[in-house]
Amino acid sequence: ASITVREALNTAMDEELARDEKVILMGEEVGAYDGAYKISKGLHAKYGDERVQDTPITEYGFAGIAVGAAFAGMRPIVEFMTWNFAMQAIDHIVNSAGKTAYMAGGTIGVPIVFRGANGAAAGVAAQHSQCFAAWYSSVPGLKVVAPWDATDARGLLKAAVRDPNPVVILENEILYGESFEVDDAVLDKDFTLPIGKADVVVEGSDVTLVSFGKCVGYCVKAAEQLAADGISAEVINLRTIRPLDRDTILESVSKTHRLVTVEEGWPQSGVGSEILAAVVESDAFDQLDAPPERITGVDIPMPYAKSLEEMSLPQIADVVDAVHRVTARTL
Amino acid sequence: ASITVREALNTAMDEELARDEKVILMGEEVGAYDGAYKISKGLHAKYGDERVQDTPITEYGFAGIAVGAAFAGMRPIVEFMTWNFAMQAIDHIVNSAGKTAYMAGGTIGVPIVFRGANGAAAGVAAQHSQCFAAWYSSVPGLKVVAPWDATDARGLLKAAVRDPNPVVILENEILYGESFEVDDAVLDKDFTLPIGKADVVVEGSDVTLVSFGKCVGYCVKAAEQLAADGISAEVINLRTIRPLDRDTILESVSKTHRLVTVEEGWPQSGVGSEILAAVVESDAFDQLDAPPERITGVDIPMPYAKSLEEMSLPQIADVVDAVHRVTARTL
Amino acid sequence: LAQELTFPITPFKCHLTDGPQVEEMTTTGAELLEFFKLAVHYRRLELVAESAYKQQLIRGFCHLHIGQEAIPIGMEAAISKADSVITAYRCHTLLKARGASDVEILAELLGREAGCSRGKGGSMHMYGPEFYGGNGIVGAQIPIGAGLALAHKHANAKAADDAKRIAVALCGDGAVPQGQVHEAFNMAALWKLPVIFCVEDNQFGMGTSVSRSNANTEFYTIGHGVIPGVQVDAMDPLAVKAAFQWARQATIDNGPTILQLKTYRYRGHSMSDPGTSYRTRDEVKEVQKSRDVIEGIRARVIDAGIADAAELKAIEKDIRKTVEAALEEAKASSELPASELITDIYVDKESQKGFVRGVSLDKSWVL
Amino acid sequence: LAQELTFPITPFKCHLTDGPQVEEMTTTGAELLEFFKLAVHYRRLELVAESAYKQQLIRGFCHLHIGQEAIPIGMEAAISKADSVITAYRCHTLLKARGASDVEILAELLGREAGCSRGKGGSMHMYGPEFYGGNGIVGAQIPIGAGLALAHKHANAKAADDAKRIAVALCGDGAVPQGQVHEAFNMAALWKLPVIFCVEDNQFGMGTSVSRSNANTEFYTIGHGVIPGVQVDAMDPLAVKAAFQWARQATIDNGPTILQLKTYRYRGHSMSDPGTSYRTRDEVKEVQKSRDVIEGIRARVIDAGIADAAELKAIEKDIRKTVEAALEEAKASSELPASELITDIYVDKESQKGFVRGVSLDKSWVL
Ligand SMILES: Cc1ncc(C[n+]2csc(CCOP(=O)(O)OP(=O)(O)O)c2C)c(N)n1
Ligand SMILES: Cc1ncc(C[n+]2csc(CCOP(=O)(O)OP(=O)(O)O)c2C)c(N)n1
Ligand SMILES: [Mg+2]
Ligand SMILES: [Mg+2]
Repeated sequence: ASITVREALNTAMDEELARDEKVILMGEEVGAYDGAYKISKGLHAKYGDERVQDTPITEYGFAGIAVGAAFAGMRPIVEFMTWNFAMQAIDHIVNSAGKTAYMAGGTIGVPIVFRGANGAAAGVAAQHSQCFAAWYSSVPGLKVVAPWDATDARGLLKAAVRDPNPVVILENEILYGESFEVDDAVLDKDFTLPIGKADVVVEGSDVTLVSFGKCVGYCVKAAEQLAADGISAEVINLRTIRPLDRDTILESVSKTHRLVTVEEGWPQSGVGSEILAAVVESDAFDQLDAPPERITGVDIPMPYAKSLEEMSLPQIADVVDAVHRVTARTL
Repeated sequence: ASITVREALNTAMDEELARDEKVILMGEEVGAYDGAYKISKGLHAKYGDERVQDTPITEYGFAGIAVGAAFAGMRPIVEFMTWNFAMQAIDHIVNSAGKTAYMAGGTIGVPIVFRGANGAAAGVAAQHSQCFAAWYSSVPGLKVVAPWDATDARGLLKAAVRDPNPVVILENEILYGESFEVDDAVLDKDFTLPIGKADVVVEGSDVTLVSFGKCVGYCVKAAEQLAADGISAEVINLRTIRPLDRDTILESVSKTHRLVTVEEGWPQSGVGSEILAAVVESDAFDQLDAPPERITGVDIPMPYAKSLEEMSLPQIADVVDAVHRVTARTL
Repeated sequence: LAQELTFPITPFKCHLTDGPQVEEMTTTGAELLEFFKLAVHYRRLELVAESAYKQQLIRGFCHLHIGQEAIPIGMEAAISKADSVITAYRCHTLLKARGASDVEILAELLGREAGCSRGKGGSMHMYGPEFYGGNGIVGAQIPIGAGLALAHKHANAKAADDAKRIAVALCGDGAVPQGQVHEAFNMAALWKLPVIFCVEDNQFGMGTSVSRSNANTEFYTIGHGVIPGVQVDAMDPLAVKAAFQWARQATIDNGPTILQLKTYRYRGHSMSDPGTSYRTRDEVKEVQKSRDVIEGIRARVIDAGIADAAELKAIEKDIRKTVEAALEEAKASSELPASELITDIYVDKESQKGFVRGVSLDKSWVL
Repeated sequence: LAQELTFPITPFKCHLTDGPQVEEMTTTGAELLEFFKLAVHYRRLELVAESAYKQQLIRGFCHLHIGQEAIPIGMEAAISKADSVITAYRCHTLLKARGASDVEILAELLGREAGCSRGKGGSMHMYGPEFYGGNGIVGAQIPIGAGLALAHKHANAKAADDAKRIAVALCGDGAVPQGQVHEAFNMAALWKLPVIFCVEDNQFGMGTSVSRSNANTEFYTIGHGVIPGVQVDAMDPLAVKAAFQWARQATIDNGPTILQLKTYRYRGHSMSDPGTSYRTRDEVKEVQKSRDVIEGIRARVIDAGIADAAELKAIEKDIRKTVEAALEEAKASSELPASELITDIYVDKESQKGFVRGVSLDKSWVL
């Protein structure tokens, strides 16, 4: 079957709401309006106010309320219209959700999911285009996932809802409408993906491309183009950014001897920084035949104008070029 | 002369308040109480309510108010009692202060300083012990500095107040009471340090230690111990984390061929990650004779108990051990 | 045109104040005609933006102010150009009212060099004369506005009475519950900041009606029991003017005031929202029929014999031409060159020097 | 002891409610004596913590509740153990009142295994039976408390009347202006959450007196014109009890209520604050002399002939021994082993498997 990421997220929430009455969905416009991006379409009609709760535009407050509900055993899914607005709520995500199990010596669990669109959409300028992957994935106590395709979206969201720990889901607005083929197994109401495991989307031998979310699609396309040039690229879809699947990355790099990371977020201390650092710090350092490269968003606030916006974000050609650079030389 | 970091910060603010009446200081307890950590001691008595403004415990609101005042040409210094509480205000720091010059096509400047204690103090547990260096330094539009000694504290704070852009100053509570020798020039009322330039605190030839804030002191001590073992360590005090002084780091690594970074913050996508990534991506990759290493805080929320807390944070011995590892091997 | 005219205005509701004690407003034919032109112009600007958006000349979010024109008109008739104004993303006509040109606004929407933010900000991030945005984070402009007032308070202390300045900070009904709005209320009250907090109460925040997001919808009473507030019929520019005249002085004398500006949004929240799922088409039509700003002034103008229907039509036609010409001019403005991608990260030349990382190390800049 | 006794209580001030319409409270000798024991115990616990701190057995921040004991006493006399409570960092006696042992609290302060958070949370992060912290971020516990109430509201819908539960969320006077507190007020009111918002109004937030941080210091009126509120003499446990009895029912019936609990902090804000720069020593002494909780009950007990001064002294001595013994027991509790450094990051065993990075890659764990 072929479903959109939107349908994947929608059915995942629908099934989890049906499965466990402790699951509730909260957020701005998630109810009567069916979601700003229609991810929760039909859920309010089906489950009512008690289970699908529209909130005022008060991210800090409702994130805190959701944490409290989770303390008391509910399993809230908090939708942020976009992650940009979650900066208002970041204290609760980090300090109340992420750190409580540890501070309480394990006596309190916080089974909560924070989800919403992350990173750049199109033409929405600087305040609405930030990628928060590196920030949240730096926080111990949180789990952080970033689905790319419909399989990821269903599997990771359902796993997140069932996880007894706080999970941050970084979605991508531009992917919501994109369709992906899915196996029948993916449509099973108990389908989940393991949080913490990366997925090798394309196997290859000459270079390792590591990415998450929308950029995985770029990597897959780049791999196709590179194949035409006789370069075999392995594409790793991280799926989870915390805990990071080091084994899969290190194994791949030990095989391909070359590494390029791809993300839309800012470069400094980004996800790519971590992957490069983790690789060169490990035994894989000796396996590298060329300096690894990061492909990232340009180090600027996002401009509005279309031409500038395009230049601000990595394109498939940037990935291809980087691979050409790292494969050009042999030690 | 010898002065404490507290005195350095205090005199820097005093002089800048005296120099320019557009400079104001705002924050919780900065006025009548002389500052929670007494950094603003005597300033309220000297400059009064209009210039040294106590605020309610509403970080988000007063950060926003300070940004507005900066839009209108004032030069506010915002003291956060600690940076942990600034998570409530992070949206204004990033979205209102950091991005406005760009969004406005350069028509609006935001001459503002956000400062306060960052990272772990002693025995204050998880919510009060987070290092925000990597987060803020990932944001284009901000400048981020982290003073170590009294010279840094005076020079960077005074430079920040005079900078027409938003500057984040990450101080360290444990350093406030520490005394450092300073040159006479440092006490000049117009002494500033250039934002964006790192300082080579110790010259060496066998390994490059890169650090900022309190850990610079550890590196200096480690270098002393290592010297006894015949290892010559170069210690770089970053001083500025954005914009990062790449040249100084890359030059040093090209000379020493070995790299260890040291910070108290969490490892994943930390400042060390960025430095490792920046080095291995560059030509310096070929100069490395051993895998570079990061020394960081342990990847956990900060525990309260003393024994655990100590294990959570890098110690001088960890730096020494890392240097021994990276210098043990020759390619 | 110099003729004096008096109109009754909808009574104000007041909290912790007697408010603007007026039941009618006296105006002149000239002012009324000017209001008509402004209302028509503000609306046309948005209609032109709307159609440019539909032609895909404008991208992303685009929030129109159509229906709410009485607010910039009445406000600007009462405050000084030296006062500072800040609002949310629904900012085009407020900026126009501050004095920006049509071209600056439309070129910004088109992402061109002639734009007020040189194409870098777009619909939500416009700046201009004593106009500080255009802010995309619901509520964030309210403390910033209080901060503008803090700066004015410092200067006012040494200024002559007629040189004193205030700030106006506007937000929507959906922004009122935002915590930082309340934090700003408290500090503004404590410090007696010269700021008018305005709620453009257009009944909805995206798809949520005001009473589903606010336990107390009488926003003029929301100031913590200490800030005086007035509720205003903000479909009538004369009422809005009276309210701001009173509020401006009150805020200079006593610190913050709140104005609840009752208005209505005709269009959807942004261009992707048809605006029909959470209200009926009839509701919109009813407001347009009975309370529309332009029609309200038109009737007054014609009734008073200041101009006739045909003259007003001619004015409308003229304005339409003006704005459409501005769109053409905006279209003719060039796109920013690639080199501009990395300017304005910092505001000064000195800070712009150095390394700026591109999508790869290879594509980075050293300036 | 079974003797019924009636005492006048300070009149409540009420907002949007008639409040607890009582001018006197009837109690028994037994209850009064119990209150005495509790007050003495709560205070002794803090005094022991204070001296342990001075001996450097306790580190970092340590916020004592001395002076404010009537609050946990009166509250627990009125609410159910099934109700949920959350407060800020000034949490020791509130947790004790919920049912934790002295050892659990003192061992936590000492960072030992027997601590309620196993030494990982310390003074500010204590948890226990239906007690959810201990939160170090001023104001953050208020929405969390509303969230506890949201969970209860779901369950209450299907529960018998006497099984309905509520949440109590306490904060200080300094926390009231926090934006998220107001966000929580609004949502709690909109959704009729069964939560009592309590302001422990001890006159200061660190060094700032209540009127320097709050434009409106009548906190019982701060609920946005929609939440009923009552001001309570919170130096009298009987008044506190009456207030919570009323509030508990009101909140089950109608949603949130606010209690302004007028109290006083005897010590500095935390251990490093002498607490004398922003108030006079005389001010503190005056409160201790005229309004002290323990002395107030002592006088009532003696006046009513329930016990004499010597008997009360004996009780105090006993309690002192008990708490000091608890401190010794806490000291005897072991420190957490190094292996515990990386447990509890996640709450389940499965998630605790895998790689945890240490200070270096070398020192990392693979579980
Ligand atoms: C903090 C934050 N949360 C959510 C949004 C998304 N959002 C943009 S506008 C809006 C509705 C605001 O309604 P209102 O304040 O009434 O203003 P109006 O659009 O009616 O002018 C929402 C939810 C945002 N921009 N910022
Ligand atoms: C968000 C935040 N800002 C600042 C602080 C530092 N701080 C801790 S307690 C306190 C004063 C709080 O006073 P109040 O709410 O009256 O409570 P009390 O200490 O009197 O019980 C401050 C400023 C903090 N912990 N959290
Ligand atoms: Mg609205
Ligand atoms: Mg207090």
